[in-house]
Amino acid sequence: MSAPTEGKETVNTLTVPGAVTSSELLAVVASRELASRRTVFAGIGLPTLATELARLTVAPQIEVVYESGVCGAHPSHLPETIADAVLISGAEAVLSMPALFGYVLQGGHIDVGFLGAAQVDRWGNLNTSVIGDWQRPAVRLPGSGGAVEVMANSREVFVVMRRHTPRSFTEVLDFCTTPGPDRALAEGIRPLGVGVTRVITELGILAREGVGEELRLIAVHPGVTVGQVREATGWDLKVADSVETVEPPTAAELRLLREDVDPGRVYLR
Amino acid sequence: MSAPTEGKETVNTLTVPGAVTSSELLAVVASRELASRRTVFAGIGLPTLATELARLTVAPQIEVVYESGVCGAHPSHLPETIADAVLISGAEAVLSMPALFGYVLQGGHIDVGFLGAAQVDRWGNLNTSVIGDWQRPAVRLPGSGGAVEVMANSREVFVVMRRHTPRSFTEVLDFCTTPGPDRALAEGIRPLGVGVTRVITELGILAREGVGEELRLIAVHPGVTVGQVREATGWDLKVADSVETVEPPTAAELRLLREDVDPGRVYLR
Amino acid sequence: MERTHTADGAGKVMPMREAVAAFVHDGATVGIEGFTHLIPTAAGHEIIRQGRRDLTVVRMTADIVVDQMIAAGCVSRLVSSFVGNSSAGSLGELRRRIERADPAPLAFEEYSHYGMVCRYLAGAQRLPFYPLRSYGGSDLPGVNGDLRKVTSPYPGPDGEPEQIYVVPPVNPDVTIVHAQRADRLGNTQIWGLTGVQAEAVYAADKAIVVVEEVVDEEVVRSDPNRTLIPAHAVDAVVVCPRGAHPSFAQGYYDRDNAFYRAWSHISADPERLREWLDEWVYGTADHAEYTAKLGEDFCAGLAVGEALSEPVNYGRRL
Amino acid sequence: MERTHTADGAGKVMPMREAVAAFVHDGATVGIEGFTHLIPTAAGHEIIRQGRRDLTVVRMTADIVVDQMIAAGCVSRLVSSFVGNSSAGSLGELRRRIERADPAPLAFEEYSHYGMVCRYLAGAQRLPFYPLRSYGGSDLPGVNGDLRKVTSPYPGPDGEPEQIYVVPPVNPDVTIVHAQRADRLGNTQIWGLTGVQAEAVYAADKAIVVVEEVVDEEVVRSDPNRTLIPAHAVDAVVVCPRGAHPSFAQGYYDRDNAFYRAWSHISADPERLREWLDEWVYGTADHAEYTAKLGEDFCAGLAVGEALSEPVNYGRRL
Repeated sequence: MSAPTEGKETVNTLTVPGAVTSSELLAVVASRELASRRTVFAGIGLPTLATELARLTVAPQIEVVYESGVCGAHPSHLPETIADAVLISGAEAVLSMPALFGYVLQGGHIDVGFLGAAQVDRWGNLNTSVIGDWQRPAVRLPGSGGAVEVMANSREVFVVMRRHTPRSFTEVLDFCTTPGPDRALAEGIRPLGVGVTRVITELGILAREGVGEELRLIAVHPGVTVGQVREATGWDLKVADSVETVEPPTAAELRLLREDVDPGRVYLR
Repeated sequence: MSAPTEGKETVNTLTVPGAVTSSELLAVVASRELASRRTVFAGIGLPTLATELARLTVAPQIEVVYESGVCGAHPSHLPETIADAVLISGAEAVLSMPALFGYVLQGGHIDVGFLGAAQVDRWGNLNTSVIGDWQRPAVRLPGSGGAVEVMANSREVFVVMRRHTPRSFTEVLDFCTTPGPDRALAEGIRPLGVGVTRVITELGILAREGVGEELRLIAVHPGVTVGQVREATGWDLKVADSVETVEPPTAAELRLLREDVDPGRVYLR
Repeated sequence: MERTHTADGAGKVMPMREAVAAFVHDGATVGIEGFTHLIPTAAGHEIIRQGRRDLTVVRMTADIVVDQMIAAGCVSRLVSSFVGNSSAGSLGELRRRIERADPAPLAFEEYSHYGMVCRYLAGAQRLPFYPLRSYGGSDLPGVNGDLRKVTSPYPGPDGEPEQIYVVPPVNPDVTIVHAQRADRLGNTQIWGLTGVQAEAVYAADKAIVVVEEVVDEEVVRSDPNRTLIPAHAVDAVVVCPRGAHPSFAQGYYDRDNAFYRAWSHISADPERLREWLDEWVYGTADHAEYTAKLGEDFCAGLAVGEALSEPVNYGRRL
Repeated sequence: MERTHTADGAGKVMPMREAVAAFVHDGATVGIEGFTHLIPTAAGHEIIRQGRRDLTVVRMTADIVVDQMIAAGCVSRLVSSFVGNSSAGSLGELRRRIERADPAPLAFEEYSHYGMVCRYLAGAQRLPFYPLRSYGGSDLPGVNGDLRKVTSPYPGPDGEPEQIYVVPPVNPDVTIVHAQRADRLGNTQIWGLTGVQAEAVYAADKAIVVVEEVVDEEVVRSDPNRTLIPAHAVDAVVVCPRGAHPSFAQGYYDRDNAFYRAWSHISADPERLREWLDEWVYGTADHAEYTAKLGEDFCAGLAVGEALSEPVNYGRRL
């Protein structure tokens, strides 16, 4: 129950063959970014798909830690929540929340944290609290969950955003629930990691290497132009010197995702 | 492993029939003081004897919490340490040290803490660190163990001292390991309880009702005079208006202690 | 914290009605914990039936049962770090209250998950505050004045004084948790996700433990490490099978995911929400009736199979 | 903290000799925990055999194995809250060092038990300090400058600013604990007294877990709540039956109380202590030889009977 990453499903007709859903696309792209990572703090939904696929492809050694307290899950079925009973039975360890948040997360054991958000800004700061004014919001969103802690204590953070619109990629957040390290440092607080390093969207991939840097467009999905991405972004988006084109999901990746990771199409829908 | 209460055994020929050892005498007197108490934080040795005897006599509801993490022990044999395996098997709960010290003790769940000491002063402050100078002591004693925490967080503290001498009942402690509330308050720190309320010795019972009060002699063992106790005390000991004579262990108390509590004479020796 | 002891030191088992009447008072601060797992729904429903008012509810994940308690008019203040219907949608009543004060405002204190955990940790340990490496640069301290900073008395990694955020303790008047089992004395065993239940209980003045079953003391005592909440911290043990529905009890029954999805629709319409409360809470005398109304077939659909832990040897002196 | 991962992500099982050589370096800060129960004696003996020097030993109850390591010249600094031979007497070498700097001084940082627990808690949680309600009025802050005070940013019970003592984190270069069992990945299960082992491991850069036995992953995974130290926090798993002697391993063997009593006499005489080390540590190649030297009959005398935990059901989706 970190900030939710789920939204309404729409087939991304812009960029890939109609047979590939945007869930599949985002999961595949995110999974590739997990190569060489060890410990991942994952919410449910796309992060689950991405980490499970990564385990079968580029990162067999990966350990997923769930906010609920589960380390080293071996689920018999694809979990429907981060606290699903199938994550607990057969897990390597189940920790209390003080241990999970205090020792594992704040203790510095997480390489990559996955987060979603309603709004992200150019520094990778996130809003999951409200649209509008906090005191009397137009939309009350769920709030932080553990997102504040995931951002402050993971070495780096991947954000998955289905919708890439000027409203969600915004110049000024309506509310900063989860600050990146630049905002923390401005207040004299030293975070462990570098904050958001990847934002994976339906249009492409934004990247940011560390403190003091803005998100830059580094890749687009096939058929998407740099101009389209800049148009869909609410600030003057920086663009890498050479923007790559994301390699579409391979047949092997799609087969693993559909047949091994989520045969019941819980998230692939 | 709170400050140790054990010393060399000597039959207290002064005060009771030769058949009653000083261990028995102290255990019986301490057990009577536990009437109506609920939770006791006990070290091993005399406190174990006293609490077990109290459970069989004046305080059937008593729960003993051991520094090692055990709550609600039901030992098959008399434990030889506060961490004895027989305290764990069949216990109601075994907690980690952070939970035991943080939630149970500092959380305020202990009515009576038992402590021993090498030195005690008139306010019930205790020394279990050194005889002599801390930097280069004549005798290096074990130190606090959990005694600092037992004093700061129990509602009241009972001290059991086998030896009642001017060296152990001293005007000025060589070192204050474990301060009572008067010293804490002088530093602006507010403890939970009132500190030492009873000091039970081979000569009698000293009592102290609360903050700002000195220990006063309230009872002597049969055959002991007030003068003897004042002589054996390193400060000008206050004496209650009417000093009672401790009722010697009854036949029933002695039988329970010898036959039910410590039939192997682990502590009664 | 003073605890309730029965006259004979014997048992603390009592009916839900009695436990709520005895320990949950109008105006009280009520901790309700269980992180997705073991949510004490049945206790929340009894609070609704008894018409409690003006409660401050403290709960990390304010979910369906909190939405129901708000809708029933029990809650005037909420302290929480996640106000959503899991990943299944929204809490309709909560959103109406916060977004439009409809039909009445709801005071809301917003935290992050670990901020809430640390408030319970401070409460359980009788600390004046608890430090955590969160909130630097967040807008949360701007809307929550209880998020404050302390300067460490030790030099930071760069040799400079280091600042860190702290949260204050929370000490609920009563904490309610659900567990798989306890003995009649209150020694409570939980497995699977254990969340922040022990801390929430130790932080509170009084504690109600709702259990799937009361077991012999010998069962509890065969595995003392499984006792997360010892008897001295418990005031009432309430036996209430399936009392966590629609959440789950590891090894007893599974989560009712369909109801989570349904709640987003039910709660979106105040009328429909009211009808649901009338039918399922006010219309049932207790959780046994609620369960009977769910039906045996429905419950059978949430049944789980067996996956037993391997026993460990605690040993016996020979 | 960076952790060691084997190249294939497979196993971390290695011999004691290799684990100590890899992770315990001259000059290192070494956390050694186990509160009466599960004291990693065999690891201490291997440190002596390998002749480590200038170690800072962090240990709540500095007992026999610490006295032995000091006598062997491994230790220059001790951080502890109880420096005694349980309730069985004194640590001769430690006392000679502190009382008379004989044959060399020993730097000593004195804490109380909870002060040590809080140092590990701060270390495990990467906190700059940890608050505790101890030390007010004590002489300990006068001899230990790391006991400092912080003013709470919330008003105290009397409305005035409230002061509280804090301790700094401890982050050992390596922590060594003993446990009943682990799987080859390092998932470690402990029952009975669990002490501060998990916190001491999480506080450290590297961790060695010495176990009575390595078990199949299926055994560990049948009871994930029993895993107090997950694989991600462990760098080496050393299989060493009876490695906690003379302390005990719940369900495996009982405490050798006679040896505790004997140590007060052995350690009182430097010559006798040296002979003991020569015979039992330098004179044995490893703990298997030490155990063989104890003899089967002796070990049989410490055997324990069976008291199995009742299994619990974790459930299985149908």
